[in-house]
Amino acid sequence: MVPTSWYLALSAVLFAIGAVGVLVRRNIIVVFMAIELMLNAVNLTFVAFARQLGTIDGQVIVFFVMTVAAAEAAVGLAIIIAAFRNRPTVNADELAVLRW
Amino acid sequence: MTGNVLLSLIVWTPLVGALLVLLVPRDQPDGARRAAFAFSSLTFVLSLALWAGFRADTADFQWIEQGAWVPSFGIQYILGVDGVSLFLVLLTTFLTPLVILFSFGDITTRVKEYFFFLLMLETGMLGAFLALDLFLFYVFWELMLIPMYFIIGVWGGARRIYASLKFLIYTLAASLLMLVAILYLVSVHAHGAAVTFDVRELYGTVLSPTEQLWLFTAFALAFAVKVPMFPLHTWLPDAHVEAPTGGSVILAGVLLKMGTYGFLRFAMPLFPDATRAATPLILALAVVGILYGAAVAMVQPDLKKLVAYSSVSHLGFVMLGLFAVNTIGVEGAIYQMLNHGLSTGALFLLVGVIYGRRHTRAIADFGGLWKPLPRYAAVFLVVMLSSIGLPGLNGFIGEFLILLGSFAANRAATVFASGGLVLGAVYMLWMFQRVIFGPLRHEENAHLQDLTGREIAVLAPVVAMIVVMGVYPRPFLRAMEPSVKALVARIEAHDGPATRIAARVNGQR
Amino acid sequence: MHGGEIIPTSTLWLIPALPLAGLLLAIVFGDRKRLVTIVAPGVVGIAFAVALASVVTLLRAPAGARLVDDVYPWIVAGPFRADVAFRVDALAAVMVLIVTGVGFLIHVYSVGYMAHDESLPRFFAYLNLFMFAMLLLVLADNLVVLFVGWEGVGLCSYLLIGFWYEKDENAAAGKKAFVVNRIGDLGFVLGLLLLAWSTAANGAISLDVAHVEEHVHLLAPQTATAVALLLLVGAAGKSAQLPLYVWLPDAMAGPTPVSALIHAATMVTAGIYMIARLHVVFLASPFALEVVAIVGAATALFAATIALVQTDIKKVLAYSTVSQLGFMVLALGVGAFATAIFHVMTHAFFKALLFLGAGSVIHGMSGEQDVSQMGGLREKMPITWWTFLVGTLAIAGAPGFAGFFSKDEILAHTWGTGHYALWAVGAFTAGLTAFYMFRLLFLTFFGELRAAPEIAHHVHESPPVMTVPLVILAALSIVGGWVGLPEGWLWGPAFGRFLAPVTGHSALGEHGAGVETALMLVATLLAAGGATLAYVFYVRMPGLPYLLAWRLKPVYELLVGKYWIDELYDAVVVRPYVALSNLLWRIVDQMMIDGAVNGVATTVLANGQLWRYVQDGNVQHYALVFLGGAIALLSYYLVR
Amino acid sequence: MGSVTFFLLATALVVSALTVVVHPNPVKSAMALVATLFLLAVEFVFLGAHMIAALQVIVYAGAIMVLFLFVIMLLNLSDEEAEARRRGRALFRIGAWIGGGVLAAELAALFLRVPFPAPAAPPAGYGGAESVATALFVDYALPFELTSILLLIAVIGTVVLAQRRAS
Repeated sequence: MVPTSWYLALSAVLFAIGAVGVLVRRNIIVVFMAIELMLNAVNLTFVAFARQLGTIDGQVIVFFVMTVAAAEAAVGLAIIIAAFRNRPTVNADELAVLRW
Repeated sequence: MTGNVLLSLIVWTPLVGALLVLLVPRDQPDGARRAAFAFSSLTFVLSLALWAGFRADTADFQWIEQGAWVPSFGIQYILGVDGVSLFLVLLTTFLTPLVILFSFGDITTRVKEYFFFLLMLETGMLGAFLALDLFLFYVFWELMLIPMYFIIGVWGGARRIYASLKFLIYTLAASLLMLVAILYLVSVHAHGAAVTFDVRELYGTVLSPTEQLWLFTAFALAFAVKVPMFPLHTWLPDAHVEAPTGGSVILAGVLLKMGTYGFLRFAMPLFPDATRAATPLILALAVVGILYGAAVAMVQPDLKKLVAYSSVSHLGFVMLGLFAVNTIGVEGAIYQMLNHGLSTGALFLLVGVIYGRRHTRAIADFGGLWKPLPRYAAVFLVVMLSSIGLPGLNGFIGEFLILLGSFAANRAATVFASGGLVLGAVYMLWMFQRVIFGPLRHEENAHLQDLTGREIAVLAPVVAMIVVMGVYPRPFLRAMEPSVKALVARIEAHDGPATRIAARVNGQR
Repeated sequence: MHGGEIIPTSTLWLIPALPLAGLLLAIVFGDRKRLVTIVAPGVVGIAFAVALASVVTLLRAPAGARLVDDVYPWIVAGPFRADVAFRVDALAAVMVLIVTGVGFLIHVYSVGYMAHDESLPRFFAYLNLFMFAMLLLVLADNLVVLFVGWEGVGLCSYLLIGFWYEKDENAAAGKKAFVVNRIGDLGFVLGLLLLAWSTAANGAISLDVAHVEEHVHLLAPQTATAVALLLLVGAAGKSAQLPLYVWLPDAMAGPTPVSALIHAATMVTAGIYMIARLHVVFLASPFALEVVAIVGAATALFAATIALVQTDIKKVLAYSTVSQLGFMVLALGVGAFATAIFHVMTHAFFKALLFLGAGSVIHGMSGEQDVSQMGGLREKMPITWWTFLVGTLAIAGAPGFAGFFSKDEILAHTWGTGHYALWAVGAFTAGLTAFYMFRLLFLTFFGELRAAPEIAHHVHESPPVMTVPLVILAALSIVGGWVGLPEGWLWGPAFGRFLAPVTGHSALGEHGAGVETALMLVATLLAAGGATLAYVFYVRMPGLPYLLAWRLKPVYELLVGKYWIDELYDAVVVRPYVALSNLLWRIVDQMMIDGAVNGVATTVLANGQLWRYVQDGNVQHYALVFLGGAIALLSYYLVR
Repeated sequence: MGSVTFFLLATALVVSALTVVVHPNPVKSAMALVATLFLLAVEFVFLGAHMIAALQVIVYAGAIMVLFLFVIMLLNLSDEEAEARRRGRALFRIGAWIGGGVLAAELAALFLRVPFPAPAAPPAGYGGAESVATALFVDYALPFELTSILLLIAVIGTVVLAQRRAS
């Protein structure tokens, strides 16, 4: 039996990889995918903890996270499309209109 | 304890009105105007009921409403009125409808937003006067800032952005210190007891002298900016000059009283030892403010600036009376707060009248207005005389009691302060001479319209109160006396000057 | 002195209330001139009648009694209490009769004098307001109420001096009067404060006249001196004494009836009345009394010298008023309080007469006030001439006339209390008074008319509504002094006996009647000398004054320039104050305080500009910072 | 599951995740993400979360990733990283990678420090459709309903954002 902490460590690594992706990639769609990766890393901890505690609650939370991820993906991609219409780029640097 | 809701009605009616005003369609500004006037008038009627039911024979808070608000932090919703706050509430509810009525013709852009902010401001002011929970007080205190910021910043004059920011930051910065002090005070009080922000219980907090001094300083800074005391006053002239007439009236009439009220209700009774320690400094600043304000007012070329600096001078008198810490001085100070609200409010209205006609506030642009505007001149005369404390009008009662009270506490300060009586007459009369007397210097002024019916409707109640309060101050003084005595007793130590004087007065000689 | 029977009454409030009602009617019916000209004098007449009735009641009561009307509690705060209460005792009785009586005559006169002025209703409104304030002042049973009247008359003076507001000088003169009065009032208020706290007793602080009189013994000697000197400052402001007299000559900018009523007969005597009312305080401080006497004598002499060379008919009378007020203050200073009030009364008669006569002259001369443009009006204005002559004789102290007895009494008391130097000053001033008054009389009514033909053509006697008051006042200027004859003459000093319960008997010393007669003779001779000199100068040898002025040029210019006191005040007080104010505003307020405030703002802003580079809008950069924060937090948990 | 299986799976997961992050071509990145999600589903199965594993494959790998691919195709994006790389972000990239490494190390260290006891054997039917459904529709009924609102808002938002404005 693999100890729960190993799963957690694995999720930590995946999470960090996702974070690095958010940081270094300029293609905003890839950034989104990195975010999905981070979400999934967290899901792994939930499921691992649920197993550790022998309860089902952690898995339910994963369900909710998936819902949120789906909604986020839909809205986020819609935003990308809308932005792309105005400025044909998905480069995060060039979409920096939020600065003052 | 919570059998009545009158105070809540008074506090929240304007806010309900504010929200309803927002619902009025944009193309019907008259509807917004009428709704705002109706709600503020309703508030005034309610506050009259409060006065009618007020018992003048007790120092306790009355009409108390108490309920939990944020129980986990001991924050409660406590409203209550005593002889100190009663008349300030009445002043607020009295002035607001008049300001709204005056603004009927004054404000033509974004009408409903203006009245929304004005009514919201009224709720904030009333709440601050009535709150007995320090946290609730702080919430209302900050709530007043926002509408005033917008009133100056949106409907103001050319430099309105500078003025409104200056106003906001000056007051906000100082009041944040007060928030910290409140939290500290509550945490000290909570040692070994339940956490509470109820000021009636906090009055009994035992603090070391050093703690008192720090906390008093924090409170005093917040209030001193509002008063405003020299040298924290420079936001006032800018704010007044840029604010629309209604904003100036409320600012001078009520908001400045927040500072002096805060001293009397919170800073002084919460930290009596520190109050006594700081008295010489405060008295000195008050006296400087009186003379300085009067001197600087004299050389102002702008009418509104002149009135603004005169406020610095007048509020100096109020501080003088408060820190006399005896019944006479404090009653005089409260009375003077009301007087200043009426007379300076009226002065701003009068400046607003000619500004509306000529779109200038420069004294040099007027002169000889008596001929085209006899009624205006007559009202101006009465208001000006009230402002310089002519006996028979309201201003005298306040100034006399303040001087009488402070004479016992600090003779030197009183003697210097009384110089303000002369200097006050100098700048007011000189201004009056240049604006109202003399030949008509500018052709444009020859055909100005005299006061309209609506303007008379606004000014007449103020002038009437100016006379009534000068001739028959008894109802006012009687109602505030027990509360003032209680507060003074709280501030005053057993060996303090007021007690010494009382002993001498009651003495056997 | 205090004590005595108190007769409660409830009619005294009517006396000030009547003019107040007149004021309200004048405001309401401002557009109906005729009604106003009936109502305004009418209410004052009724007030006179009510006052007379009250005085009759008082006379019937035993000596020392007083009528008291406690109307309502006014200011009650803590231990302090001041009621709106009125009293009529002997002192107030005299004053209230003077005020309402002379006031009524002047109201009637004004109906004629102001007939052609479009602002007549406003004039009568002010005049009624003045009567209200003045009556409040003299009837007050409480010093705070007295102060209401005190400032109220100052206000009316301000308004009436600036009545013709369209001229800048008038408005400025009004303001000057108010401000200088305020300086005096400041002293008065401080005096009252000190008095209030020093006489506090039995848990009560009160400024009731009776309370003060009862507890005046609580005053320590230095305190009494301080109170008395502060009150003297107040009196000096209101009664135009050195160094606060400067407003009164300027006050002549107002309509002439105003000069007669306010700046001669009534308001300016308020300071005298106040000192008399509070004489117990002054008696507690011999030093203060001495100061009072010196101020009075100095003012009398000082103003008389200026009056010698003035050419404006009203300015001469104004300086003469200042001088006469100095006499009254001198009387107060030597403790002859009743005598001072006696002179207040006679002065009210003859000075009102002189001013109204001057007004009649000005009216006839189409507004001309310069005596160098007048002359020879004897024939054209006979009633004015005769009455003016009576007034001049009265003020100069011609035997038998009103001024003779009162001035004589003052000088006698001055001598009698051992103030020989002050007596000399007073007697010399009496001579000067005769000189300048006769100079005025001769220049106005003798010789040839020097005015331009178109004015000369219009010169006419005034209508009866103006001349009747002149005649009545002339009669009073003759007989008014007979109530206070020297000791041993017929009924003797009846006036002093009447006032004695209030003001006390002033000691005339042990010189006896012989000395008084001798003093009287000296003063009369001096006055006669002055009059004769004036006759020589201005009728017999009209070139002589010019020669003298040329010979004594510096002295002459000093006098014409009124000792340059106004200029001195301007240079020492007014200008530095304005400059200081500007300095405070521009340097302290705008540069220092606002500079500091804006400096803080600028610092914050610069700081923000710096941090702005961090805030570059690149979300990934923010995210890296975020990551750094997360790492730091985790490190904390790891290390802990 | 033995340690060997775990490490093999873990290695595959890390490699595929790294591919998502570093591959310059977005389509390839997306495919790598699909692989990652599948591998995670396998982990879920090992952890007894059968239902969630199924959902992972259907919803994530099936629906969401298709959406991603669809958008990539729609916008016709090609490899543009090379161009971007030229603009001196090297320092930033190094920082980000170091930061990510430190974060992973710290988190892993924290987790590995905790001595979890061996979990008890799960009850029968643990992680099956029935147990998840019971939890979801009984204990978490209200949050579940709230998610529907969330999704509704997302749908509306998407429609509003993506529609072509009549200009």
